[in-house]
Amino acid sequence: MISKVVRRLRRFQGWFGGLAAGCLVAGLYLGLLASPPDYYQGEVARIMYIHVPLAHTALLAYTVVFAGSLWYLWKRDPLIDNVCHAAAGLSALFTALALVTGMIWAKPTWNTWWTWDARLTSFALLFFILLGYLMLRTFIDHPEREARYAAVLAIVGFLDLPIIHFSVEWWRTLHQPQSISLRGVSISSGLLIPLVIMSIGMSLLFAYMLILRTQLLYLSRLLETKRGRLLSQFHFSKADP
Amino acid sequence: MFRHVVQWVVWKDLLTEFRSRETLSSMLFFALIVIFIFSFSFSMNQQAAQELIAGIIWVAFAFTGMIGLGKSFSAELQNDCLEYLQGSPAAKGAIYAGKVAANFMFMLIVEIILFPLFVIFFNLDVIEQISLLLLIFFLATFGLSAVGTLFSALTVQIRAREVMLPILLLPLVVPVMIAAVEATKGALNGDPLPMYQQWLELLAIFNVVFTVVSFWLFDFIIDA
Amino acid sequence: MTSFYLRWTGVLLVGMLFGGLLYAHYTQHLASLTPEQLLHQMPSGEVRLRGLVKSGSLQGELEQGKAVFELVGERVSVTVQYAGPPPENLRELKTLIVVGRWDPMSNTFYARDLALLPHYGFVTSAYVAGLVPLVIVVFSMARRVNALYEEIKRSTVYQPEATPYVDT
Amino acid sequence: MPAIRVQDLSHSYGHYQVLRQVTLEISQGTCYTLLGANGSGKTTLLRILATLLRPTSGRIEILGRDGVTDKTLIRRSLLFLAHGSHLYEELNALENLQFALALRGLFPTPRQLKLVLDRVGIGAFASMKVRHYSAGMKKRLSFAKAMLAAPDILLLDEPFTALDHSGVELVQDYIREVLNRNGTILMSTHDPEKARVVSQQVGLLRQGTLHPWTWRQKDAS
Repeated sequence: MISKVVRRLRRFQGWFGGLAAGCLVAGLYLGLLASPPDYYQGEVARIMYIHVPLAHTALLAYTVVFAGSLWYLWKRDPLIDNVCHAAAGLSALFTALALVTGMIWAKPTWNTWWTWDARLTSFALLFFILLGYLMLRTFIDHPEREARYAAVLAIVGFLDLPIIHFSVEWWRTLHQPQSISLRGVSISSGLLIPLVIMSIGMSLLFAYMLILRTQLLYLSRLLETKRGRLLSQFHFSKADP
Repeated sequence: MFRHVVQWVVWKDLLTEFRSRETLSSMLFFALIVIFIFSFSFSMNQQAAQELIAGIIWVAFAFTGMIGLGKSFSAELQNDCLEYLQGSPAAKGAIYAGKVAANFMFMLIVEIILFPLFVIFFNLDVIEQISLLLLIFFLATFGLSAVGTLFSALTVQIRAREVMLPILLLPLVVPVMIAAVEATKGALNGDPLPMYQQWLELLAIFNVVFTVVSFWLFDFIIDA
Repeated sequence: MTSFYLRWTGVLLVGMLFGGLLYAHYTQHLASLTPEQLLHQMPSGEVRLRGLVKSGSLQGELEQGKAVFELVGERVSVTVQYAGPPPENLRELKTLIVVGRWDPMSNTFYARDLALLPHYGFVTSAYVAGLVPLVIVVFSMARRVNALYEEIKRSTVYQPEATPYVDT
Repeated sequence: MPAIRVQDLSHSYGHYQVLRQVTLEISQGTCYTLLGANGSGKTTLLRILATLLRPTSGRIEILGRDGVTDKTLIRRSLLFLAHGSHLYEELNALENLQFALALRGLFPTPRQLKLVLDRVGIGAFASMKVRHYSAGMKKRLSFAKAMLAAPDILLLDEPFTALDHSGVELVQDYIREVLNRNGTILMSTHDPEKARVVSQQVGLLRQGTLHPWTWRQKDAS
């Protein structure tokens, strides 16, 4: 009844969860306690260890949506569609968290909550695209069509992202004199190691969440199908003369 | 075969529009109202107009474009004509090309009628730059209609389609809007071309990428 | 479901342990005093003192790492004599933290190091805003998936009708 | 080779299973009638055969071609007259025919168009906008399209509704003509009496499954 792939996912999901938790705890320890404060920004640069991995993971998640959408249009496997749907929801979550932590970081360093920086703006647009994607899925009644349309939207949106980024960057250099220094943190190895570990941990956490959410969507569809069969049986026996 | 289908789709859309005048009249009327609302809400002097006018022009054009795009495929729903388009042996890419051409024409016609009104209402000086402005309009409108036609087909068979078309389309055409506004601003200010040439290049790149992608993806929207 | 809640209690415990560790680290190494607290408490050991560099008070050779300035709190100010690595962030009207000892005899704070304002509020809120929603989402998803497996097991599996519908 | 072959076809709209393991074979030159209550899946079956829907499982073959991979080839030799008339309201009868046939790669002469419109009895309204047509006239115009397209396979969804007595006879005549030139027809109807005159086989869809049927059984019940 439950497909073999999903059963295998369930068997191995614990590994991803455990590894993710281990990496995150190690990364947090290194980032918050063991690493030196940044030379220019001081302690506040430690926000980097949470903000940058969240942003990386949001993009990784959207890449999964893109690849999955291509795969879906090729093979039309409903399970792949569930993976895309799950990854899109998670990508929206990670994008929102990256935006929030970015804003919290911007306030003490640039003394403003928001600036029309190319990266910030393209992330906000990515968030809108993902919200549109999730909204689109709730507005279609036919699951096959829902999957197809969502895949098309995801592909167009993914290909649009670099163009959006460049256009906003050009626009910003035109309109914003460099009053706000966007100079990043000088990356030394002491800062790099916790950052890499946190990024790996966050990606593993995403993998774990993706497995969970795919199962969630798959199982609720399965359950709905089962109930629907019972329902249609009932309906037909009533309708027959 | 491909060329014939494109021609017939364009012919059909233009003839329908010529008989009913539904799309063009609603687009024009809406755009006029937008111009008036803008001039009331900004009560502009000459200098402020210089800064804002390009943005106002493109906001007006984009929103009128949404109306035209929304009508493009909802007209096919009557009598299930969309089903016939899907079931016909014609290449879906040809239907897409025909629809893009028709939408492009509608939007460009509206823009060409509206632009003189902008010139009059906001005292613009455009005589020397007119050919460049036309080129900008041409490129940006093509970008809007290439992606817009795909999304018109995508939203036509879902619930709340009037809302979903702008919600899905506007974030994706941000590059077109930025480039069109900046280039128009440059042209209206009489800047030399190299100062805003990059925006024209951006528009060209966008158009090429998304015409190809939409042409390919249209199959998956219209066909099961 | 019991093992599921046990596991999550474990995760919660580890999280609380880690939070406690961080809090201890903060109070031990990174908490700072204001000039008012310094004058009130008169601590004998090494402390961190936080205040604003008073305008027009900064003197000394910064390249050699020697400087004298006044650090202002809300009401009182403290004279700071700095000797340490050449400071780059030492400017007038900047809020800073100085690390060193208070000498009650000369009414001077002998600083050996400088630190930037830590903004712990921002760091903490960024980590809370980033991690707490993730944990909540993972928890609720895991619980829902488990519930779904239970429900699937319980609900009767549909079988096609054993005898096809026979019309009479 | 059968003209239409359907094997273990199932289809569900989300959790609602409409067709269950339908198996069907229709040989060339015959007419098959589908009976069934409202919502029994007749239209879904027709739409799948017209390559408008992807089956959830199972396979269809039309003139030996796979219904999922060879869609374009199938569409060239198949015409589906659906419940919706597929007509543009702002165009007149001639323009509608020209457009519909152009999409199939056919370009009939004005003379051919005139002849066909006369045959279906709406020649006098040829240059009137379809907006002003009645339902029966639209149905006749659809059959004019079928006559010009001359497909090998014709799928008809409720062909007799909205037609008057002469219209029904016209459709029956046309069906015989298609069968005579070795064409194949699959139609769904609520009106067995009108279909019985022309069709050789009949099936009943019930609970999404197809049950064999004969006209005599129908009489008995």
